Amino acid sequence: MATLIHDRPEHVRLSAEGKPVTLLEAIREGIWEEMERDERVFLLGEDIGAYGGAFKVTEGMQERFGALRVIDTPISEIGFTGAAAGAAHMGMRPVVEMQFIDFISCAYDMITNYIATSRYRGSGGVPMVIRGPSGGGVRGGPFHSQNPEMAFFHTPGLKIVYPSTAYDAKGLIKAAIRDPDPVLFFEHKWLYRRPQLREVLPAEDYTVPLGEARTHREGTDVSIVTYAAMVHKSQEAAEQLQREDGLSVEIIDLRTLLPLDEEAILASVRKTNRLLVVHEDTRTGGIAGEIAMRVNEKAFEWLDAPILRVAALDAPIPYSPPLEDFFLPGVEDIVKAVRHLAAY
Amino acid sequence: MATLIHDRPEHVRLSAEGKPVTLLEAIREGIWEEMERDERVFLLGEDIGAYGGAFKVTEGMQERFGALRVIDTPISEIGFTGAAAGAAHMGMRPVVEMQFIDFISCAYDMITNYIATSRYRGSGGVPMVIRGPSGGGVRGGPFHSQNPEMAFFHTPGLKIVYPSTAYDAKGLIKAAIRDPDPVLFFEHKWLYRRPQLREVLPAEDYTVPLGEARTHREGTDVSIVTYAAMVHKSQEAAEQLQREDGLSVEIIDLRTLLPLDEEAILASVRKTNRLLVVHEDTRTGGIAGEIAMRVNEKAFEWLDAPILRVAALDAPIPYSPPLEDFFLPGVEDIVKAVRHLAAY
Amino acid sequence: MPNQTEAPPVEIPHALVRGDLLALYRYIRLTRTLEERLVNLHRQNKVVGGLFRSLGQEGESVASAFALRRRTDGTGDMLSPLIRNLGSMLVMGAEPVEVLRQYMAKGDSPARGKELNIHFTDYQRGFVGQISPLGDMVPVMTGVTLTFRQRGEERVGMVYLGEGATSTGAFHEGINFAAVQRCPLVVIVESNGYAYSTPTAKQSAVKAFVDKAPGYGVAGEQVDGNDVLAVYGAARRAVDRAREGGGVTLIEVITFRRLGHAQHDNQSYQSVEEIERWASTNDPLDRYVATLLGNGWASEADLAGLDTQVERELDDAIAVADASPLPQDEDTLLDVYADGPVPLPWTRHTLPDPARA
Amino acid sequence: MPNQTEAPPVEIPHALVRGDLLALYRYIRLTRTLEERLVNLHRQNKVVGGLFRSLGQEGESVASAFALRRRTDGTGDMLSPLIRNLGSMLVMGAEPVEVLRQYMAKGDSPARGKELNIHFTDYQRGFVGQISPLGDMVPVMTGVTLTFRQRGEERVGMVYLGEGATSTGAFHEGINFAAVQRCPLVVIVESNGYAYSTPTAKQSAVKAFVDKAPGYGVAGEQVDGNDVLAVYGAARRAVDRAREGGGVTLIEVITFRRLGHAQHDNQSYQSVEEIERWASTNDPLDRYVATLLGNGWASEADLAGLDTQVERELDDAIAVADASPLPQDEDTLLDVYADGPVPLPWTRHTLPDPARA
Ligand SMILES: Cc1ncc(C[n+]2csc(CCOP(=O)(O)OP(=O)(O)O)c2C)c(N)n1
Ligand SMILES: Cc1ncc(C[n+]2csc(CCOP(=O)(O)OP(=O)(O)O)c2C)c(N)n1
Ligand SMILES: [Mg+2]
Ligand SMILES: [Mg+2]
Repeated sequence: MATLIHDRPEHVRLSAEGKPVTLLEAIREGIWEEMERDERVFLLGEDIGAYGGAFKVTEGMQERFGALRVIDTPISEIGFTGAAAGAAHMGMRPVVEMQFIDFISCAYDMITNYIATSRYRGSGGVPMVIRGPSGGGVRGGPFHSQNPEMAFFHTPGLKIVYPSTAYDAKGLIKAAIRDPDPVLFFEHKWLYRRPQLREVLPAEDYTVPLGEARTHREGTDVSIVTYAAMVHKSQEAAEQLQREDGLSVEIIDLRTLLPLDEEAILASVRKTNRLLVVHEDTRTGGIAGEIAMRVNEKAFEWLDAPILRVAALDAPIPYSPPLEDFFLPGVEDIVKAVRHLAAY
Repeated sequence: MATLIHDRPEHVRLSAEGKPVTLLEAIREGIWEEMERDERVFLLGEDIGAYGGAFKVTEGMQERFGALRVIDTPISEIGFTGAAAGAAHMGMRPVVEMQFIDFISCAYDMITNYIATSRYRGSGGVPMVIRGPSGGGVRGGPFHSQNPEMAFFHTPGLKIVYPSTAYDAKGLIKAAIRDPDPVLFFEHKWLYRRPQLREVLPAEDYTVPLGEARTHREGTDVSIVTYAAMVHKSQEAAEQLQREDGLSVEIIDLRTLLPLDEEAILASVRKTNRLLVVHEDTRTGGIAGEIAMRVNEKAFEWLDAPILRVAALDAPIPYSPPLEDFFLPGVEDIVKAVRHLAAY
Repeated sequence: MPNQTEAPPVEIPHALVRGDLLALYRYIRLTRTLEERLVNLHRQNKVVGGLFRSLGQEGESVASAFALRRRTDGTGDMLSPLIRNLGSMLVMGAEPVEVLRQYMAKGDSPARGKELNIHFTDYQRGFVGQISPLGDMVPVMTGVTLTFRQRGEERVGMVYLGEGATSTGAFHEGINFAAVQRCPLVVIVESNGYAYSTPTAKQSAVKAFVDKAPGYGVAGEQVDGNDVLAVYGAARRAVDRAREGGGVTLIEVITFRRLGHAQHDNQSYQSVEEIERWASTNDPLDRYVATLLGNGWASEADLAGLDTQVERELDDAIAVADASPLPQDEDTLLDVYADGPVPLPWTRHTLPDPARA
Repeated sequence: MPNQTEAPPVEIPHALVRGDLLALYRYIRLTRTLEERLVNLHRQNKVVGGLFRSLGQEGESVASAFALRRRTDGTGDMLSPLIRNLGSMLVMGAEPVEVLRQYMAKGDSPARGKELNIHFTDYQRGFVGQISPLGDMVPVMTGVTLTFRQRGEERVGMVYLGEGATSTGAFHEGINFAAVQRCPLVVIVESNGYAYSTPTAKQSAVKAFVDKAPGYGVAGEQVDGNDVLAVYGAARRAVDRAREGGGVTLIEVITFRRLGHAQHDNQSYQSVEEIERWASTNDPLDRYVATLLGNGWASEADLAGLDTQVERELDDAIAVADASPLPQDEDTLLDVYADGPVPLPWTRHTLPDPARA
């Protein structure tokens, strides 16, 4: 990869210069580097050009790569998602931005019926990425706070990625862009600019493979399987539990939800014999169910306690701070659940 | 209910005259009776008028109830689903037909974002039904065979119904039309006209309450929780297992998927201590997961074996007979899984 | 501009009376001032989340809604606003205190803290709260007005959307279905130059959005959106047509969004001159004031009196809204279904023992 | 009609040559006869699932595709057909044996038994297989042609849809985006009187579907769909415009669906007279034959020779397709992802012991 670092504007050469980056900056660098590396990569979305996107992820890209590689679209989630698929058929590598991931619902048919099935139908793989800001905790109300993973988790043919750290976010967005199949890439907006998540990333090109979970924290008493913002709430809970109860909590960050890294989950369960799944998404029909099923199928004998979960309430995500705080799973919920499991 | 039976055309007074009906006829009668009972009930969909719908469910209705109560729509799933919501706001009770349930995906945003959240947002409940032919086994290929339940199972505010018998189908469609909240009503097309399912229904008005499972077959050794077409495959398996292995299999027909009748599932598990979930829908992210999670949360101590599942493969539903047959869960899969559980 | 002392009285157009003219003025002023007050509250961190302005568009918003039959008993016309139609909501009877409570995420706000800003509904007064996915309200209003037809009610619906939202499938499917059913629906397309940062030329290749009307077989009209009375006239014609069974009208309102998409938007994509030009020569309020005074339909004192009234009303409303309580935690569980609250997760109970229950 | 022995030769329009005229004839005949053969196979239960006919529409389907630049190496134009565009597929080089294998659900069919009828793709020959949800192919072809622009390739795309499918949001979003990006795309709207059972008047209030073109700022043309050469001319103009950078054209093709939506449809909603009238006075093949013979561009013997060729070709193709194998069970697991097959469920293994593994 013959990258000319000095050609890059300042805001996309932080890692190259050894400076720490936020999760948002990591994603921006990842996309930029892939645009440099592979001229087939191009971007589609609302206000991503001169404006740089609602969250400025694509800032500076149109200026650098031109209006045919960074395309401001009409307000047409079906239209530009479908167009990305068509371009992918022709050998391109489109990356689509949903201004808020909530609007991915408008393209639901195109994604699940057209894109996800293309390879199976004999129309070839559709290497494309659909990405956008997701998640709650920012007072965005019911349509700027959603976690849409389970709307797509059930669709064979798709991959789903949801990173929790800057390192993973960069490595995974790059891997997603290079992947031969369609990838949904969710970016938790509560993590985007969190100063606590800033980290110095490798100056060189790297990817993080899709489909592999990561042990965020080693532990021996109880396993927490989680992802995205809840990794950090789980970490907070784990520290409190260590401090107050002397409990050793292991945290598995799924990173990729589909395909699910079953082996990583099973390995942790076989070690701790107690499993808590934590997700920010609503409870009924959340990913905890699939995980519980897999563990039942393959590691039932290792369980010393029921599989439990901490998740958001079964409601639309409300706007007002007391309601949203009550709606979202909190550190206290995790602490309580782990204590219960440890004592079981 | 002052119904004038003799005013009805022959094909919708079968039950009133004590004749057996198919599942399709039961649904047709249910809708017809609700149209008679409540003038707020009206129908929207493609080709449902003079033509009577692709499967003839609404046959004769436009002639009887007029073109303002049985509306042929343009090919606009977003349009007519949204219009139904608007009409419901004004006090109507719309029943929307998807020509094939697969096309419900086009209205995904309208259903999950607008309709499901309306009550929560303070815009009032949206009493409406979205119904249509679903399910595989008829060589319909990837877009005329889907089971879309899990696309909506995760959306608080919706109810989901999926009947397996003529009695339930009629009672549930009537309950769904009367329900104050939006109900998705799936009609398995492989069951529509199955002669084996013909039954004589009560001549009088009756409903089957939403949210209540039904014990399809009593048993003591292993519980099968299932719904829709798989109820009948499970029954076949249960009979074989009784015959060949002397096993007593209990079958719980969920009937309503959302809200899930947790109590019925738990009661059966507490009785048999062994649980198999069978669904025609694809495996990963299927409803088995949620059921496993609920049982873990509330009846873990009663389990003598892992919770297992039999489901379709993780692929789009293929068209060619050998592929579709391999894709769908079969009686043999159920038999094998139950034997495994019984021997555990 | 004033001082035409003895000229013969100029006739008021569109069968409006002087009281209407002053009411229009008051609503426009109320809209603008309420938004300015919201900016202050936003600075004080009392507004929760984003803040959306309609500066420069208040005239069309107010004047179009003013053409509707307004009732408070659920028998009048119905309207569905978009984010920049605070003015239309006020015309339909939304109270400033309600808007303030919404923006401040209060528990006694119309949406009880569950939804934000002007996303709220009152079927009695005749407005349906929008959701964020653009275009969705068009099919919904198609259904509302379809029911007016089904019941033979002489009521009309009006739905707003930005020119950007005409690109959505929902708009297309909704207006087409309404056209086929000859629903009494007025669709107002607010052509304000931008969709967020996207200029109209990147949104559509159409010469004018009114050209979409023949493509649906509906009536179309284009109007200068910053001419209050012209907008009223166009809306009135469309509302009358709808009420008389003439079906759908698409009105393209030409206006300009002088502030950012939302409070955080720095408008880097607009030229300062363009904004300045619209502000100095084509502000709907300035133009309307000039019309009122120039035609002798109102005096400066009349307007000043209304301004003072508005300021006072808002002072009071802000005090009340500020004192309103936030919602209670467990309200989160209510109104998902009619049947009752959704379950509290076990980790919020005092005695968690779910698996041995 | 024939027998004009010594008249001066009539000039062939649109710069076509005699070989083209015969090729067009052959494709139309091949389409019609292949569909008739499929009906027989359907009666013999050799066709699996539904069967869709284009009787009366073969002319427009063939003639429009004929205007494209056809290659077999992936450098030509691209087309996305709908269910009634078997003719277009054949023009692009789809083989009857492929179509037959598809309809017979064979393992060596282009979609390997996973998808049905003419839902199949070949990027080398230049066609993209449709999916059932109507309208979706418009955005997809917008993307295909966007890439032609991105790469500076002088290639053109053509996408078909019925007048019914113009009601979909996907159509609207796709054509609008293509219009803004001036993609080299030709959109063919087949106005054939019905969408399944729904007459056009219940589908849209528009006077003519070509009136939608100005609403997107694109070129529009309406053409008699049963006049083969007129359709070719219109398509050719649009294709040339697209290739020269003139952007999108919407062509409305006026035709009629003389058979049911699919084989099971009894056409109760159409009048027998209407169908009869189109059949007897406005069949595209009859009209084309009359033109060929009348202008002396072909002799009856020419056409009979082609007919025989078609029959023979189809005899062979049917024999081959019939002998083709069905797919293998475990093919079900392939091609969900590039990474490899999806897992076999444990109940299909010989030794199931998942929980103690
Ligand atoms: C379906 C959908 N996609 C994207 C958005 C994000 N979004 C919010 S407002 C906006 C621009 C709206 O522009 P326009 O319709 O012209 O209205 P204006 O703000 O100019 O009044 C966008 C893209 C959305 N709300 N809904
Ligand atoms: C989104 C969607 N809704 C419904 C259908 C079911 N359907 C299949 S064909 C058809 C009618 C199509 O009519 P038209 O577009 O006019 O094409 P034609 O059959 O007349 O060529 C319908 C409603 C579908 N395929 N896709
Ligand atoms: Mg705008
Ligand atoms: Mg048609």
